[in-house]
Amino acid sequence: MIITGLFHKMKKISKKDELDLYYSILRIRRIEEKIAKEYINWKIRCPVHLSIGQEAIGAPLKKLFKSYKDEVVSGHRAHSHYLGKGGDLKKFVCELYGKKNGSSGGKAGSMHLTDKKSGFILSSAIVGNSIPIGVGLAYSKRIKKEKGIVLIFFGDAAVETGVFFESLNFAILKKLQVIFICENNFYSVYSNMKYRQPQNRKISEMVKGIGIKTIKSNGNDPIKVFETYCKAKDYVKRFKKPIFLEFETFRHYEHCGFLKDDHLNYRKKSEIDYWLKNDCLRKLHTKVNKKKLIFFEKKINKEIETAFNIAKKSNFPRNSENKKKLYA
Amino acid sequence: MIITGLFHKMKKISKKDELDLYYSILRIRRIEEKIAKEYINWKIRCPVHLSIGQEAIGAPLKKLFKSYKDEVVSGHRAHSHYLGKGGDLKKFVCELYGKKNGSSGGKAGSMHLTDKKSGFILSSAIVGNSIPIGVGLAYSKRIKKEKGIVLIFFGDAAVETGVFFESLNFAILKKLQVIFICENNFYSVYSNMKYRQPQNRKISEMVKGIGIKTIKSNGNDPIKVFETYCKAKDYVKRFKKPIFLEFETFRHYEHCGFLKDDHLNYRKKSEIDYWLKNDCLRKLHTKVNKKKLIFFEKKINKEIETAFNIAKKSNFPRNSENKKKLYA
Amino acid sequence: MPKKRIITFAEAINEGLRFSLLKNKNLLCFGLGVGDPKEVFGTTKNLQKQFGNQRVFDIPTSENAMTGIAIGCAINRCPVIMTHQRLDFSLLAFDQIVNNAAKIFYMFNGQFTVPITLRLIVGKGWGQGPTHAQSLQSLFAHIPGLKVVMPSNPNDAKKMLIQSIEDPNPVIYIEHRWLHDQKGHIEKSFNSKKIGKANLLMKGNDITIVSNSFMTTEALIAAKILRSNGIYADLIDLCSIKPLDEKAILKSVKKTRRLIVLDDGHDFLSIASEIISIVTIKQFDTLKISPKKITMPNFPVPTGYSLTKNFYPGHKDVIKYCQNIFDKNIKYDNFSNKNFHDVPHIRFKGPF
Amino acid sequence: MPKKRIITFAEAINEGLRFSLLKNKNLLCFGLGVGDPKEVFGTTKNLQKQFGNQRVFDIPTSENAMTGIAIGCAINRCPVIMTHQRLDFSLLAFDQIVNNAAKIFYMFNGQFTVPITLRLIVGKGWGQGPTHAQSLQSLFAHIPGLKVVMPSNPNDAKKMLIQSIEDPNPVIYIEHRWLHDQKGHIEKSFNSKKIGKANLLMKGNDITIVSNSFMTTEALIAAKILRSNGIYADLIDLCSIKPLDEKAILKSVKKTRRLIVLDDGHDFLSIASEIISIVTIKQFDTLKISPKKITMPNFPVPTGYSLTKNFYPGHKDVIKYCQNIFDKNIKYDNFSNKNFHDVPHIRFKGPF
Ligand SMILES: Cc1ncc(C[n+]2csc(CCOP(=O)(O)OP(=O)(O)O)c2C)c(N)n1
Ligand SMILES: Cc1ncc(C[n+]2csc(CCOP(=O)(O)OP(=O)(O)O)c2C)c(N)n1
Ligand SMILES: [Mg+2]
Ligand SMILES: [Mg+2]
Repeated sequence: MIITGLFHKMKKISKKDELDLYYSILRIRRIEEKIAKEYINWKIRCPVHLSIGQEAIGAPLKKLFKSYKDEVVSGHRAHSHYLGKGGDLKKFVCELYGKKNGSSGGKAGSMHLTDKKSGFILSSAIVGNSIPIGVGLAYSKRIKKEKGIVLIFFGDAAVETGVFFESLNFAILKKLQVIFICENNFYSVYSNMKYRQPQNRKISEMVKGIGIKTIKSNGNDPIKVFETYCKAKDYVKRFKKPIFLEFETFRHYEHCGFLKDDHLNYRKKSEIDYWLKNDCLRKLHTKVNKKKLIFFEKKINKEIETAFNIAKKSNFPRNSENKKKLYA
Repeated sequence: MIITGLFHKMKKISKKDELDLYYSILRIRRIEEKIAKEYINWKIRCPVHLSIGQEAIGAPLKKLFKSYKDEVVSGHRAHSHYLGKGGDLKKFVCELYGKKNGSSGGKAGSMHLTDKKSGFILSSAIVGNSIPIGVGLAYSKRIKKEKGIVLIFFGDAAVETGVFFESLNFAILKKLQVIFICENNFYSVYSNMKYRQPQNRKISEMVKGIGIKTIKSNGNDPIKVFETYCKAKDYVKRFKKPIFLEFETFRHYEHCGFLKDDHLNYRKKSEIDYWLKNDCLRKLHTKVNKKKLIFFEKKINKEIETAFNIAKKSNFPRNSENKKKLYA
Repeated sequence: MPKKRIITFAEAINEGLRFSLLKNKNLLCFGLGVGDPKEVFGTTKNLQKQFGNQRVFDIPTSENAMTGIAIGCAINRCPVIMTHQRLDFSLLAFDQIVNNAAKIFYMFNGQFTVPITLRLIVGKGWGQGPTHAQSLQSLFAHIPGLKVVMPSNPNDAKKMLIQSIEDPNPVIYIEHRWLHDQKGHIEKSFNSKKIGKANLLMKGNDITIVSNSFMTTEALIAAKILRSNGIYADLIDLCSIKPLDEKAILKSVKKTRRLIVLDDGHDFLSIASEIISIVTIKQFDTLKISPKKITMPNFPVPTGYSLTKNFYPGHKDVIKYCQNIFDKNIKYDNFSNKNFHDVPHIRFKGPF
Repeated sequence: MPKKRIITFAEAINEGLRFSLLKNKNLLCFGLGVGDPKEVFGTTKNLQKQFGNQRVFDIPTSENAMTGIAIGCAINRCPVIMTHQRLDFSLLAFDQIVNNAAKIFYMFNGQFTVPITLRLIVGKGWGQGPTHAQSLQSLFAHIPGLKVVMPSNPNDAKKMLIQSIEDPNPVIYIEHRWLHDQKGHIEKSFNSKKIGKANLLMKGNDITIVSNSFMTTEALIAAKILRSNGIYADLIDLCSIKPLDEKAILKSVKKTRRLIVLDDGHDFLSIASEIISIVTIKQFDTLKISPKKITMPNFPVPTGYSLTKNFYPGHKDVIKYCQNIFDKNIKYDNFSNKNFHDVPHIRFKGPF
């Protein structure tokens, strides 16, 4: 971690919180796996960017940023942020299936999620383009004297977009209460960072130079992620300034879709092995006892089955809906 | 200066070079003043962004980057770069007057200059948008194994544009032979940096964090500017990498136009006084003896009068030219 | 009761902004120059002073992000009015405008509204040249989810600005630099009708003239000349080009059976083309002769003085066409511009 | 002599790229995915291997700068072919495309040429949704200085790609994702004519059908159905929409006196509108009945399966119109799509 000493003494994470955290990670994992499993039936007819491997970053959101006034925006790989923030599972699955009761009535799909009630505001399919929206949300909160922090999620490729820098500049200039979160999984589709960013680029250090506090952390270590968020939240509230977090992590599945694609050899075997060995769920068995785990799995399974069953059974929106709600 | 030791020992600037340098600065100053003086006749009917106060930065270009293979691109305030690089004066003045024998036959005006023969490739009226063009020129040089360095000029506001970061990222990634030059005059139109960029922003330090060597220098000290370019050129050629220069400087006239605008009080009196006292021509009398100076002024005056007379007498392009050369 | 006031177009915008900022405490107003000494040609005069620099402020040269930030504010019910001193700069924000602003309401099935108004100022003359004088309304009007308005006089400028700001959808408010100094009567109060109704400025049975923004100035000159020559035109000022008041156009053409459309966008895919295609498709039989477009050439706007001469279309083109179709010699000498062609009036000086 | 070969549209693009990269040692080819394992749906297959990663390479997600970089290369005589896997991403580069690429040749009075080709891939189906399925050819075609081509078959794809690359002007090369797998004959060699000529794909005296890109697939189906029902159409495949082959259209309409235009751009300000206005203005008298547009609705493309059903226009709309105007019952059951409506063929699977 780059910064120390700046923060209040943190309490150690409680046992209860730790269990909840693992529950949340496991839940997202199982939901994503279910999507992957169902995809082959070709009923989920929209692109999906699964979060498998990166769940630890989305998982603690609901616990730490409970209020719907703490708002989240994200990009194409948003499932874990949506679910972690407490976004409605049924609406989510229905949306993937293009059903009437999906979060946007089937109009938006996996790449454009929303659940305002939970504080998950929106995600976007264009790399980088929800970043300024998050900054705007934070600015509007100041104007309206609303409580809450805005969390903006994006990948390592978004750091190459001009709009990222422009947005960051404004957030720092206006001292907005924003947590920028870069999920650095080192790849943009099949392209390693070295083809896209200067040699030896350390994203968090580069960003620090722009004039914002940064913390880099292991995005696959649930406890570290949790603590990093705690520090970030504390920092933003105390100093009334934005902060930037970089979480290093790894995606298990293909960039877009429901399969693994390691046979394409765009990632080294040693790299894959390293990250799989450091999967965020690797300590699950030591942290959660067997009985509890069985209980978790059951509970999660039931929730998932219910949601998918509803989604499958739900009606499609009439196709005349496609010409409705263009203007307010 | 941020970097030292990285460069070859520099020879001190020779007396001859110093004289040439002052000549070049004085020449640009007088040309700009002439434009200001003539503008009131309302015959120069296009926006002009005068370089008065900032000439030291454009002045040494021809001496140090003599070859037309050393290429320059710039922005809206490009007169000093164009003239300093050796851009044709007559064509320039004719272009301001919208005449047929202007550098672009009157189609482009002050904001879009070009003189390929001198290596001044082009300037653009949209803040930031010639930066990637310069980077592209450098990339094409690599492909064609052409000699030369590309110099990209822009102001402190361009540092707020996304395209600046995107371009910088690519230039660093591909190790292109580019000198990025930020003329920091602290203002974008009437807006001080503090309204646009984070408090205490040091542009060169921020840029350094992105992964490029930077040098910050006094843009009003002709010798320092000269030496900085020498170092930069040496660095780029030796390490085959881009470099970033920040020159602090000050504009004397209004942002766009031919008048002074200090009555508008957007700049502090102390600030103005400081910079005027540190004008790049302040040492002119100590560096150039009286006789020489009179000779300089005469020579420059003659050149200017000739150019303006030609421009005034030259024909306008036929207005049917406006529908020519849309496609090659 | 005070009489109708006469103010300039720029003052009308200023009044519209002040009115809206007073009315909605969450409304924001930002853009390059908004708080500077020139205050966007006077249109944002004293607003920062009155409403503070949290609501009215100058921005970094970051058109794309600032548009996204406006959208972020807007979906949280802080409407935004953002200014570009030249329309040309808005091209940097096309991703935000097209992929976000225009689509968020539809895409999320009505869960967010995006009340932003983008003021785009169209430059003309005094060497504005290829990148400072574009009139690209067609680009915006093609995009579902955007509204596009183009007022032609002070009263409409104020009324439509207020309407745009109060509209829950993203509105592109295109304002022509040459209108800023034009003076006109202004109503005392506005019943803030919805965007989308055209104004019938003159009435006649002989021909329908459709126009917008600064072209309406030209159309008015033309229509008056025509009238003094015994040719009576319906002059429809569109006000809004998206939504388009098709009804008003169709109704008029049904009556006059002749149609001219003026638009200062490039000819190919201009609003004029669209209107002509609409009329042709919807009521082919009402047209007596082939309709006419008067538009900008399919060329960038050159910079030089001589080159801009006869480059812009105007009232003369209307007259010429009418001369032809009515087979009549029309006198119009006294209306032609005796000053420099590259300024709106004699007091106008460069450089901007 | 080998017979005419049959290859896919994607393979044709790959051949065109390879041919061009071989011919001009300074030609560059870059874009997201260009060098990755999927190689832009196979269109850049093996190019990086063959030509090295200095000439063929993947880029950072910096669409705006990379377009400017392409322009910088191009003005120094390194032509560039840049790819966007979705047209939608090119909106980020609108400043560079409109303010630089389109204007540099004109603005600097012919001193620089800008030989860049932007390949924009239009998505459709499988939930591509509002931001991954836009067909915005109108935006580009409105801009003077750009050329815009939209091939409809493998042979044209290859020929026009080579033409585009060799053209000294910026060319927007729009390629429809659903054409990638279509197969077709391919000529052995091309006399590289200039961009701008339309193809007359079928001949007939009854009606003129104009279309482009994937809509030509639909138009062909329709024209064949019509023929089997005794209605004979001239089918004009535009190939290039800017410049537009007005002559071919006007000539055909003179003969058939009826006109349908297909375009998958949003209806308002579509290419179809422009063509109809051109025909109306230039030869009003040749039209027997009001012409017809078949275009995308003025709505974003929704994501969900049911919502895209009947959203896209197609051959049925042509038939319906003809049924009406020729007052004839037309059978076309066997041509309708029995598979899922959101994929081009049964082997096509998501997610991209
Ligand atoms: C502006 C833009 N360019 C390209 C794409 C295509 N695209 C979709 S996801 C993606 C990779 C993004 O990588 P990263 O930000 O690292 O996120 P990750 O997929 O690794 O989670 C790209 C290039 C896009 N959606 N938007
Ligand atoms: C994209 C864009 N936005 C706004 C403008 C209007 N504009 C012209 S010059 C300028 C200020 C630029 O300031 P800086 O880069 O510091 O250069 P300086 O004028 O100080 O030399 C602005 C905002 C523009 N030309 N382009
Ligand atoms: Mg990534
Ligand atoms: Mg400045």
